Formats: sequence, C-alpha cells, structure tokens
Amino acid sequence: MLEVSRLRKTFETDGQRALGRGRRTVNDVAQVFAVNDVSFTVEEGEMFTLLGPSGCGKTTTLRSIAGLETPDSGSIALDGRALFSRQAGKKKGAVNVAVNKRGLGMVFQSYAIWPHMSVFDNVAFPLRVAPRGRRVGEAEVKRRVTKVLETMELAAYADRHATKLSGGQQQRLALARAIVIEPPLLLLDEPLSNLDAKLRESLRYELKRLQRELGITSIYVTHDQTEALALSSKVAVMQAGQVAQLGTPREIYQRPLTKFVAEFIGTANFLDGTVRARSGQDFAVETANGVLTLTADADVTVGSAALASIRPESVQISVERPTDARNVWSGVVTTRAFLGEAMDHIVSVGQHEINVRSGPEISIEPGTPVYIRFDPSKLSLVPMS
Amino acid sequence: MLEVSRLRKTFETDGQRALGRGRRTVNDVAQVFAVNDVSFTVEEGEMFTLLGPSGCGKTTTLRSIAGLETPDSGSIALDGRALFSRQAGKKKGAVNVAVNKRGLGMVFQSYAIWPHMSVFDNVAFPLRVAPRGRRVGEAEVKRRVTKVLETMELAAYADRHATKLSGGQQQRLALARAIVIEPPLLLLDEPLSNLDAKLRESLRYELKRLQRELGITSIYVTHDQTEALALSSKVAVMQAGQVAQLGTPREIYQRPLTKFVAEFIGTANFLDGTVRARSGQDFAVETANGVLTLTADADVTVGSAALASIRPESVQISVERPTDARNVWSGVVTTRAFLGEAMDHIVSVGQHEINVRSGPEISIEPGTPVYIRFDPSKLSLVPMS
Amino acid sequence: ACGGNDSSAKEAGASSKALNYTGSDRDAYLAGCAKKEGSLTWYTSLAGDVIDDMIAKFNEAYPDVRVDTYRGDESDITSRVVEETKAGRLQGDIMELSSDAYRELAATGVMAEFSTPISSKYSDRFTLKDDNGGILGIGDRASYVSFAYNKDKIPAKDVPKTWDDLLNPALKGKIALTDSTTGVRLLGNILTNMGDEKGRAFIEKLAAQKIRIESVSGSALAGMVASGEADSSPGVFRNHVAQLTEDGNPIEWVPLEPVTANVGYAGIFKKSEHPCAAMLFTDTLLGDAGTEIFDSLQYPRPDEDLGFTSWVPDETFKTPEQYQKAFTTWQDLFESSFR
Amino acid sequence: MSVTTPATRGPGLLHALSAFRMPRFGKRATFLTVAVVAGILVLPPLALMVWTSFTPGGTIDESGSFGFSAYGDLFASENFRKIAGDTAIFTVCASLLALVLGGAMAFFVARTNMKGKGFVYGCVFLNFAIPGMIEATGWIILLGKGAGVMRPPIEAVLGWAPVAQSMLGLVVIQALSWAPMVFLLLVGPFRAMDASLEESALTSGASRFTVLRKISAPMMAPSILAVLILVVVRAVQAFEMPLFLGSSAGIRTFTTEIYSSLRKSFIPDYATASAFGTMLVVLLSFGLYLYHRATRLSSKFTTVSGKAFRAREIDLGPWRYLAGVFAAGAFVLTLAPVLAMILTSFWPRLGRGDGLGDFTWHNYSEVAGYRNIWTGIKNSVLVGAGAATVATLLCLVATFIIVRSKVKGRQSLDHLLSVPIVIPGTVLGLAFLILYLRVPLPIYGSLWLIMLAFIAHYSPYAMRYVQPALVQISPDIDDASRVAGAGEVTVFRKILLPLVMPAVIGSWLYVFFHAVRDVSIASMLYTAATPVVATQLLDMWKDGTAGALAAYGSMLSVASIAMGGLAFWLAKRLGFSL
Ligand SMILES: Nc1ncnc2c1ncn2[C@@H]1O[C@H](COP(=O)(O)OP(=O)(O)OP(=O)(O)O)[C@@H](O)[C@H]1O
Ligand SMILES: Nc1ncnc2c1ncn2[C@@H]1O[C@H](COP(=O)(O)OP(=O)(O)OP(=O)(O)O)[C@@H](O)[C@H]1O
Ligand SMILES: [Mg+2]
Ligand SMILES: [Mg+2]
Repeated sequence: MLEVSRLRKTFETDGQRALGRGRRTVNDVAQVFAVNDVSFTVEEGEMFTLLGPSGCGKTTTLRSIAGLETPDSGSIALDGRALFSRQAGKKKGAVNVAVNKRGLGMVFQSYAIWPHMSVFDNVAFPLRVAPRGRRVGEAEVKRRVTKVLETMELAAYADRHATKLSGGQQQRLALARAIVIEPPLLLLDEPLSNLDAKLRESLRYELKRLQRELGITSIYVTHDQTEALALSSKVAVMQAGQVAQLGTPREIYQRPLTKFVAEFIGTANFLDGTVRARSGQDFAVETANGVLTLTADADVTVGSAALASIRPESVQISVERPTDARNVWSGVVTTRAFLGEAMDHIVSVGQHEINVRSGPEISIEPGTPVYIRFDPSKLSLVPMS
Repeated sequence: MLEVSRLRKTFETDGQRALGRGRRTVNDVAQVFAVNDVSFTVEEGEMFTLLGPSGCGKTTTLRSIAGLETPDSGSIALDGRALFSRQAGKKKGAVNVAVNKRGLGMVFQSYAIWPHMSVFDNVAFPLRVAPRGRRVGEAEVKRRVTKVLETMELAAYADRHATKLSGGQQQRLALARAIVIEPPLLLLDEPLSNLDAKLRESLRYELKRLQRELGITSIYVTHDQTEALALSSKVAVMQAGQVAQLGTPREIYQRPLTKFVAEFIGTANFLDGTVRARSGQDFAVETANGVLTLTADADVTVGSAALASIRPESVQISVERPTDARNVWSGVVTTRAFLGEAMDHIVSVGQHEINVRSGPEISIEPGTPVYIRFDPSKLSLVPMS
Repeated sequence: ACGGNDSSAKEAGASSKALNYTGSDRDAYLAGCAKKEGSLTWYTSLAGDVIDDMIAKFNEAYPDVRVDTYRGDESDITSRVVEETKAGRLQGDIMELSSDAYRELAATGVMAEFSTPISSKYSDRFTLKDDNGGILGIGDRASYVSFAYNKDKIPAKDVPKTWDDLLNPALKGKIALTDSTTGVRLLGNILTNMGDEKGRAFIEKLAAQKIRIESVSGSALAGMVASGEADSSPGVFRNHVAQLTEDGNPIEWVPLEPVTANVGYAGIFKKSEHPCAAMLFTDTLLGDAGTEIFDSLQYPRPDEDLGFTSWVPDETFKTPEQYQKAFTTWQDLFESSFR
Repeated sequence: MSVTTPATRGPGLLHALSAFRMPRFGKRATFLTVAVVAGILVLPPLALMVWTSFTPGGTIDESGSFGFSAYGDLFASENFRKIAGDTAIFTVCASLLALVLGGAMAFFVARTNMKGKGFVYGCVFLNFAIPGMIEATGWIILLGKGAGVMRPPIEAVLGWAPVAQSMLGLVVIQALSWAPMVFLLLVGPFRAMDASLEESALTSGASRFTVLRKISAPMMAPSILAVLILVVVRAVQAFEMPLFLGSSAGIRTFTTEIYSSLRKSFIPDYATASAFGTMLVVLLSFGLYLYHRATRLSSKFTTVSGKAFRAREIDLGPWRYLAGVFAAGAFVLTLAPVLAMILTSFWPRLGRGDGLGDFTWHNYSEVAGYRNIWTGIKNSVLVGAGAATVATLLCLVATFIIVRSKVKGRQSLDHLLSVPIVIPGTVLGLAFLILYLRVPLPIYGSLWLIMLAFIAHYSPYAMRYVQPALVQISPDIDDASRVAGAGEVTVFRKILLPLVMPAVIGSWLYVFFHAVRDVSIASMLYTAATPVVATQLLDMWKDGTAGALAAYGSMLSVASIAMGGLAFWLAKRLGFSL
C-alpha cells in the first residue's frame, strides 16, 4: 500500500543558520541527518508505528509522507502512485506531489484544531476545500460531517467552538477532521502525548477500535513504547534517523536485535560479559558477578563480548536462597516502589543495579539482603555492537 | 512538621473577568473554588503526594504553601510556626508570611531555570539573595554550590549556560537550586511531566533516592498515578478542590473509598448492582449479568445499590469454562493489546465492557467467545455515592 | 519628449493668445473659452476668508469654472512651482504671492506676459514688467507688518511709537517674533532704513531685549498676542489684528514707521492650461470687485495712503539676485542675533 | 500492486510534475511580488534622498553640482553644537521617560492586579485618536508661557507651575504621547513572560525588588532594548512637538532645523535637509540593526519557557488602588489638552480672559464654511483607510513569507519594510514628490501619491504589529489545513487571516489614525486637488484662525475617539483583544 524507500532528509543546524549570512558553500554548512536511509512498507489496513526516542526522525519521516517536508532523496509511493521520488544529487525526473494534492489524513501532536471555527466547520473544512471536480454540495457536506461526528460521538458538540472541548474531545475532533475525506492513509503524530495518563489509556483503546472499524491504513508516530506495542500491527523502531528494527510488537519486545532496541522497549537489565561456552542454543556467559547460563537464539561466538538482557518481570526476588541455585546472585535492595498492580525493587549486586518487578504482595525493605534469580529461558543474548 | 488545615481558595472565573467592566457587586462575580476545605499533615522526612486529575486544585494547594497564592481562609503551619492563618470572613489576626520569607524550596513544572545565568549562578542565586543577616561569603557560596552540584552530578556543567542542558539535567539543576539553602520543606510541582516516558522513569528513581538520602520532607504534585504510588510515603487524592482520600499508596490502591479514587488510581472495572445478601464480610451482589459473590470490608446494607470493583489484573480470562464456576461470566473479546510485560483484552459481557490484564502468553483473537472469572477476594465493594 | 515639447509650445501659443487678446469681444471670448476649460487652480499665500470671498465673487460671474486652491506660505509655493516646473507638470494657473517671492519666480521665467485693460489702473511702481515691457504681474493688495500688543499685558505708557521705543526696558522679555520670512524682513527693514551700521547696532540692542522666537506664521503670532500667550510683537499683520479686534480680543496694532509692506502680486503661469479662466480670475482679483473684497478684509491696494510710511522689501533692489543676497544677510543676522 | 498501467502513470506523473512546480513557484512569485512592491515603495525615495544630499545648490533650471557641501554646512553651522545638544537631551530624556512610563503601564497591566486597567487602554486609544498638533495646541492653552489657563491655579497651590514651552514641558508632553506606543509594544512580551521564573526567584528568598533587578529586567532586556531603539528612532525624528513647543523656548532640534532650512529662501535647497536625512538614516540604521539583533535574541529567550504556563497576576494589595489612581491620572493628562481645546472652541475670544460665560457656535459655523472642508475629510478617510489596508496586507503577506516559506532572502523583506522608519517624514514626502512628479503615471496630483507615501512610512509600524501575531501561530495549524487539501491562498484566507485578525485590526487602526493626523508628509504632497484634514488643520494654524482650529480639532478628536471606541468595542464583541 505505502512504500517508503531510501528516504533521506538533512537539515542545516540551527547554529549555522543563525550565523549563516551571505553565501556559503555547501561544505561550510553543517548538515544534520534527520532521516538517513529509511525504508519500509505498510500493508493495507495495517496500523504501522514509528517508535523511537526524541529527535530520532519520526516526525520528519511522517511529514515527508504527508508532503510537508521535502526529502533530499528517496521515494514514497502510495498504491503504486509516486508521491515523491528523487535520486540523490539529481534534480531531473523528480516527482513531488504537493501536500494538498496527496489526499491523506493527518492528526497533529498539537491537534492543530482551528480555534476560530466551530466543531462542525473544522470537520467540514477538508470537504469544502476539495478541488472543484471533487467538491460536494453543502447538503452532502452536512451529511458526511454529521456521520463522522456521530462515529466520534461528537455530534452533540457540532455547533460548539472548537476550543471549548476537553482534551479527549479535541483528539476525536482532530481524528474526525482527518478521516472525513476517507483518506487511503491516516498519519498520526503522537496524538496522545498531550494527555494525562488516564485519558491516554482510554483513548488508546478507542483509537485502536476506530482504526479497525474504519479499516483505515494508518501510520502512527510515538515515543511511548507501551502505546506502540498496544496499538500497532507492525513497529519500526528508529534510532538517530535510521530504522533499528522492524517487526511485530511481540517480535520486537521478545527478540530485540540490538541493545538500543532492548533498552528502549522495556526497562531491561543488561549484564555485560564474555561468552565462555556454547552448545547449540545454550550459552555460558561470564559476568563480573559470576557465570550465567542461558538458552537463546543468538549468533554469538565463544570468546566474544556479549550482553545478556532480562526484563524486570523475569527476575525473581526472594529473601531466602532459592532452591534452584543456577543463575542466583545475592545483593541488597536499594529502592522499592509500589506501582499498584506491581512492585519494583532495585537490587544492587556488585557494580550492577538490577531492576526487579514482582507482584504487589512482595515488598522488601530497602537495606535487606536478598537473592535474585534469572530464569535461563528468559535471558536473551545480544551481540556487543 | 507541616500542618495544613481548612484551606480554601476561590478564583473569579475568567469569562467574568473578561466581561467585567465597571462596577459589579461581589455577588455578580462567579466564584470558582480551586481549593475547598483541604486539610492534611506532613511528617518529618516524608514524601507526601498530592494526586488528582487536571484542575483539581493540586497546584493551588502547593502554591498556597509556598506563599505564591493567598488563600481565602485556613491555616498553614511549619514546625509550629504559622506561615498563613486567616479565619473566613475575618481580616483581623491574619498571618501571611511573604513568599520570600518562608525559606522553602520549590521545583516548578517548567523548571523555571533562569536562562540568562550559568548553571552555577542559578544554584548560587538563593544563597546570594539571602537576607543580610544570613548571607554567606562568596567562598562559602562556591563551596556549597559545588557540593550540591556534585550531589546532582552537575559539577562538570557549572560554567555552562543553563539553557544548554538536556531535560534530565535541567531537572537536576532545578532540584539543586531548590535544595541549596537546605530548606525544611521541598515543594515539587509535576517535575517530571515534561519528560518522555523513558527519562521519566529513570528520574523518578533518582528523585526518590535523593529525597531519601538528603532526608528532605517533600510535597509532590502529580496527576500520574503510577508516579504517585511509586514515589510517596503518603498520598492525598484530590477531587474538585477537596481531598477524596488520604493514605499510604497501598491503602489507596487496595482500598479506595470512592468510585472516583478507585477509577483514578487504576483502570478498575465497575459492575453496578444491588446487594442482595450479606453475612459478615461476604456479600452477594446482583448485577445485570448475574449474581457476584464477594468478600469485602465494606459498610453496605442489604437492598442498597453498590458498585463492585475489580482491577484488570485480578480478572481471569480463558477460552475454556473454568472449573470453579463461581463468578464466571461469558463474553466476547472485542480488543486486544500487547503491552510487552502484559496483555490486555477487553471483553464485552452484556452491556459491560470488562478490562482484563494477563501475562503476555495469553493472547486471544478478537471475536472469540471467552469466559472471565472474578476472584471473590479481589472484588471490592464501594457504596453508590 | 519631442512631441511633448511640441504640444507644450502649441499650448503656450494658445495661452499667449488668450492672455493678450485685445479684441473688443474680449470678455465674451474669454468667458466662452473659460467655460470650455471648466476649472482653474490658484496658488496663493493669502489666508482666511479672502480666498473664499474671491472665489465666490468670481463664480457669481462665471459659475461654470471651478476654482481649486493650493494654499501655502511663500516657500511652500515657490518650492512647489520649482519642482513642478522642473518635472514639466505644473498644476497651477494663477499665482498670488508677496512681491519678493513673486519677482524671484518671475525671474526664472515661469510667469506669462498678459495684458488686461485693468492694468492701467495700477501705477508702474506695482507693475512687474519684463525687458520688453510686457506685464508679468500686478500688485493687487498690500498687508502691513508692524507692532501689535495685548492690551491686558502692555500698559499704554509702554506702547512704542518709534522703533527706538522697542528698546524700552519695560518690554524686555515681552517681545515675540516669528522665524518665518516675516521675521527676517523685519531685519531688512531696520538695516535698509536705518543704514547698515546703525541698523546692526540697533539689532544688537534689540536682541538684548530677549526676543522670544516662535516657529509659527505671522498670522498665528497675531493669535498668540490676542490670547495673551505672547505679549507683543513687531511682526504682526495689520489685517489680522483688525479681524481679531472685531472678535473682541484685547489686541491693538501700532505702525512703527516705515512699516514693512507685503505687496501681493498676481499673475498667470506660462504653462497654464486654463489661460482664459486664469485671465478672467486675474481680472476679478485686480478689478473693482476684488479690490472691494480686499478692502473689506483690510488688504488695501498697495498704493492707498493709510497715513504711515511704508517700505516694500524688494523694491530697493535692482535684481532678484541682489535681493536674495541681501535676504541671506538678514537671515544670518536673524540667526546670530536672536537664537 | 506495484505494477501500474501506463494509462494511470501518464496523467499521474504529469499531475505530480505540475504540482511539484506550483507551490514553489507560487511562494517564490509572491515573495518576488512583495519584494518588488516594497522595493518600489522604499528604495527610490531612499536613493533620491541620498542623491539630493550630494547635489546642493540646484535651481529651477539645473540640478546642483555633485559635492559634499551640504554635509559641510550641516556640521559647520555655528549652531551645530547647540542643535546637537538640544536634540540629544530631548531624545534621551523623552525616549527614556516614555519607556519608563509605557513600560510601567505595560508591566502593571500585564502582570499585576492593579485597578483601572481600562484607563490605560483609554490612554492608548485617545492617543491614537488625537492629532499631535491638537495635543500641542491644547497644552499651550493649558500651560502656555503667556496665557496657560492652568498655570495660575497650579502656581497658587505649588508656588511654581510648569510651562509647556520649555525643555521639561516638551520632554514630558512628548513622553506622554509616546508612552502608549511603548505600552502596546511591551504589554505582549510582559504577558508572555514565564511568571514561574520570577516566582522561583521569590521562593528562593529574593525580595520583589531583587527579582525585578536580577530576573525580570535581564529577561525582558531584549524586548525593552528593541522598544527603546524604536522610541529613540521616533524621538530623533520628532517634529510637531519640538516645533510647536520647543521653538519659543529656544530649543532647536535637527528636525526643526530641517524645517527652517527649507524655509530659508524662497526657492528651497533640499540638499541640507537631505544630508540631514541621510545622516539620520545612517545613524538610525545602526539603531535598527541593534533592534533586529535584540528581537532575535528575545525570540531565543522566549522559547525557553515550558509548556505548562499560566501568567499569574502579582497581588499589589492596597497598592493596586494607587496604581489605579496613577492610571486615571495618565488618562486625565492625555485627555486634558483635548478638553482644553473643546472648551476654547466654544469661547468667542482666545485665551484666558473672563469670557467663561460667553458661549458661541461661531467657531463651528466657521469650520462648516471652511473651503473644501468635506473634501478634506473625505480625502483623509480615503487615504487613511487605503494606506492602512494596503500597509497591513503588505506586511501580513511579507510576514507570512518570512515565517512560513523557505524562500532564500525572505528576511530581506523585513529589513526592506523596516527602512522607512529611519527616513524623516518631510524627507520622505519630498522624495515622493520629486519622484512621482517624474513618473509618467497619473499619480502626482492624486490621492494615490499621499497614500503611497503613507504606506511606505507606516509599514514598519504595521510590521511590528503583524509579525509577532503570526509568529505565535503554530505551523501545525496551517500545515493541518494543507494536509486537508487547502491551497496556499485558502490557507491564508481561511485559516491564518482570521487568527491574526486582532493584530490586523490593531495595525489598521494604528496606521489609519496616524495617517489621518500626519502633517509632515501630507504637507509635502498635497495639491490643490487633494486637500486633507491634516493640511487644513495646519492651514488654520497658519492662518491664525485659532477659534476655527479649536473647533475643527475638537470635532476631529471627538469623531476619532468615537470611531476608535467603536472599533475597540466591535473588536471586543467579536472576541479580539487588541
Ligand atoms: N526544521 C528543522 N531544522 C533543523 N533541524 C531539524 C528541523 N526539524 C527537525 N530537525 C532535527 O531533525 C532531527 C529529527 O527530528 P524529528 O522532529 O523528526 O524528531 P522526532 O523523532 O519526531 O522527535 P520528537 O519525539 O521529539 O518529536 C532532530 O535532531 C531535529 O533536531
Ligand atoms: N488564576 C486563576 N484564575 C482563575 N481560575 C484559576 C486560576 N488558577 C487556577 N484556577 C482554577 O482553579 C482550579 C484549580 O487549579 P490548579 O492549577 O490548582 O489545578 P491542578 O490540580 O494543578 O491542575 P493541573 O494538573 O492541570 O495542573 C482550576 O479549575 C483552575 O481553572
Ligand atoms: Mg516529533
Ligand atoms: Mg498544576
């Protein structure tokens, strides 16, 4: 459906721009790669997520698809129709469909609701500014806007000033406005990030349900890993302008390819060491605190440095020494935090700080000596990059 | 240590103010209670949290303690010394220590770092503007600032311009500035809300550790329930200017006194019904989908309406009918979300939508008929308010 | 550009014909052609009701000719005429301006020769002629500038009768003067009529009286004296005072001889595009009807005897260059003495 | 799916290609159009002024010869030092005082709960509405050296009374009339300043005064500096007040000197005036450069504030009533000269006297009969409305390009449209006169000429109104409408324009009222066919028909106040705060 390939986009750095009076050769200007060789394909009906830390190029990628940013090179095609295409260094044969001709829907992080219009007018705007050929009559506009507002449960507010809506209603309005023209592709740039945790969670489900009910192919940008995992059919984790890993949420969560992905997706614990022995998928890794045995689907040779990683909820904590003595370390609880549905302890072992998450029934005073155990099958191994 | 009692604060509404030209009697002006009869006590060394949804009056309470807002009535005392005290309607005998005489430390949501000063100068400011009597020499200022910067791991940036710090560093700078005068009480207004999820989590632990290491009594304002539960020794949940519940994080999570608190603290499921039978702590509640039996410490009489509530992680989901048939309902999965460490399903039963959280190994296609079971001991009962 | 010259030459020919038409059907001819022209523009430094009255009078006779006015002081008008002429887009038809500025402009050749039967009523002294004896302008009125004072501010015994009385210590700090051409001409009067040496000595003493300099026109200064904002001034127009007295203001005008006379000249621009109308309007200005209006507003004919001697600034100088030179001297003296 | 038939590819590609060109070309073309229009408005007068300054001694037949003598004359003048001294004292004192007054007003209105904020806004629009000449005349009536009506009573109480025609009077009166401009330019930044920066300093234990000194002032420094430079630019060019009030006190500034140098001989030599103008342009360009630097800095500063921001009003306690009294005082001071003028307009005689009992309509009937009075009013309204509309639109489009396009050289528009602020009105008027006399279009002698000059003259001010408003609008707002399918014109018309409407109205009112009351340009450019109100007022002043002047001035003031009030009321009803 949507094919993005080899997208690149550079910006001049701000400092340079402030200084930059008069002529400068290209070499003089410090270029910053916002997006550097990004490729991915989004299938029909999918909810595709771009996930990554702040400044990794998610918004730039999304804006390039929308046509709000002109990439330096690469190509973007929707249903086989080129929206953008330009070979690096060449100006000839370039294609760049104007933003208002792409016919996509987009929800902005700030919602960008037009404050001088009513709710109805906000939603009607895309219909009213359609090109003459495709423009519909006012009656049809009314019909379609009303329908969309009803879907979004905003019909009661149609005549209200758009600024007089609550956060959640504003989000639905932004969504209504984006889908009223029934776009083939819906772009969402962190639509939930301005809301408080409670509202965010409920809207997350609503968004997912709507997306599925309407069957709209969507690209979703977020830096919230929970959101990405919960919402998407496919996730691209971005790092410094590049795609670090692309896969289903489960793949990414359970088999991160790099330390970066593993770290970003969950608050994993990392234990650096050297692979001492290997037999098939069983490894023995020597760390500063002792040898860990683990079973993993990794491509690491004996003698090379590697990272063993384990998620906090896969670490067991106990005051008594566990019966199974494999992979057991002893340490001291330094911090404890009650999270409602779970309890977090931070245990210091040698120079390692291990994050442990358990059920809320386990609660150990800081300062208490404890044992922690790593389940061999839950440890994964990442080659040192 | 800090005693706040019967605090009240009203604002005139904005709309009125915009209109309000010329004379108006007090009766004409619509008054909005931002804080309405709030009382609590903070003990020495405690991390006390004010938790509540947007606009519930948390910031107003905190600012009243800081002296940035003048309450209408009530009293605030620190270590037995009145910072503020005024009886409703009376002007006489009022005490109101000026904000710059209260000697408290405060961290603002926006950090409010002075952009025209270096990191060092930012921290040194409170020392340099101390009243003549207590002012210290430049050498002592340097010593103390350096010490605080070291504690905050900011010593390397002392000469840097304050705006050239990352989000996390700015937060530490704001904290350093607040504690450099070693205030008896530290006030924090959503210090983490501007940061992304990842950074927020790591700073949350840092904050907790620092608070404990320095032993500073703190009041913390947040609308993030996880943060409140994780950080605090005591939580006051606020609702519309009033304290809805006051207790330890565990008390509040496990025994919410009202539907509001229960709903706000976690994404609990609520099942409304009527109490049909009671024997001691065992209740039978009739709901639209059948009778639930439960054991709870609640004060509800037979025949009265009540809400049974249960957290998503306490609901069991299965495709097969569970062997224990008590409290089992059958429904259909409508949505599923993978959260990494857990899996969420929403199950529709009659007109109820039940939120179920399970381990990530359980994953059921939407549309599949399932059984859900409520553990009688995990159900709690809230009188219908 | 050539075409432009051509047509303007033709126009000049046409205007020359109208301005010098002496046929017996002159009035009818001019009226007919003026009606066709439809309008005229009058550049004037006159102020107040006289303009409206004059236009009303003219329109009584020629209702179909609209009269537009550009009102400015001497430098406004001269500079505008110069700039417009340079650009070849002169907008005016008739000019009415005080003699010195009028001569200056006439010397640059912008004024047309004209002949009108009325000219015979004016003495040669107030008729400006070119080398061939053609008339370039006629002095249609005079205004007299001398001493005016506020009766509430200056006691009768201190009111000066002669120039020397201005040095009366009682008047110290009570004399105001404008820095416009009116103020400068006052010095010209002193220097010319007392003689250079004596005049300079007098001016030095006058400066010691702490003259207050206002950046306003002569007429505005009269208003200031009338209101008491200024006590007195030797640079006030007689006609302005008359008007103010009529309104009941405590102001009085005293001639210090010789009184500076501002003689207004009227004439027609060479580039006038409405020569017939202009000619007719000039006739009105110079004729009995005009004189009547001028008289009623205290602008007598320049040769009328009012019982005091007068001095016309530019009269003593042969050429505009000489006058300009002298004027510059006065001006410098004004600057160095009074500011 | 990836295989496309040639049939669909053909038009698609063509479509895509044309789309590729269109928006870029559109923005570039708009940029070029605006640049050309602004260039035509601004550059020729500038060049002409410089040229004139180098060719002194022109006569009617020939232009002067090239030389520096005009500059020589300017500096060699024996009075140069006195003039420079007076100008410096006046400029420094008046602009500083205006800054303090306007800045204090802005601070109190934006940041405290003072009473009587309405009075401050009252001052602003009174000041908009009242022509400078009327203000000056009114002050002479009140505090004139010889006959000020208020002087005896004040002297009776204080033992001393201020005189309008003195350096003190001049400075204070001028500062009073500029304070509203300072207020308008500062109230926004003051409001936008993150209050938590000050609050955190307060909680640190600093006193209010320390906070003001160490936090607020340095934070606001860029905005304040920017405004200061703007006021200084205006002060150096101030004309009406120094002429009307300064001359009789023996105060001479460069602008009054230009004025009298133009009046020295019958055929004026503009070289000196132009030399002076050029010198000002050089001096003030430096100031303008500083201004641009300062505002750039300030934009850097404001980006720091966090997103959770709510401006808090400082509680002044009982002092807020005192602040209210001061605001009311300022209002009375602004209103006083108009009241004085209205009162005089009903007196048969000028000045103080004992004619209080006499009442007359005479002055009004005289005004009604004044030649071309209605044409003048009509012309002024036309020219004012035209100039206000065009200047505002021009600046709006220019700002749009500056903040929203990536066209190379877009910043030059800002500079171009800011240049006229440094050209003195008289010189600008002269340059337009000389220029359009030679342009073979029917502009000279029509209202267009005056309007064009006003557009050039007031664009810098319109720019200061419009630019901040547009900068505030998040790019997302218009990006969202582009994604929705709107073309650039629609985005501008349907989204941006309505959102910047308050600033547009503010700018329009500013230009309109100032154009209607402007004397310096109008007097250089009006012709017999195009009288305007300002030149008629000047005529009345020159004619010495002070009664009529008072009557006409009163009528204009009342009408302007009514109009301004109506505009403010309407704007408020429509939900815009100006
Ligand atoms: N207009 C611009 N000029 C210069 N640099 C830019 C511009 N826009 C983005 N960048 C830089 O490009 C990089 C990628 O930015 P982008 O906005 O795509 O990040 P993001 O992943 O959306 O981050 P966030 O989560 O903070 O929104 C960043 O380093 C950013 O500073
Ligand atoms: N200066 C003010 N003028 C008018 N109303 C105000 C003012 N400050 C606060 N309020 C109102 O008082 C109530 C409480 O505000 P407060 O800022 O204390 O909320 P909060 O709990 O901190 O919310 P948030 O989580 O959004 O920061 C809100 O309804 C708010 O609109
Ligand atoms: Mg982004
Ligand atoms: Mg708050």
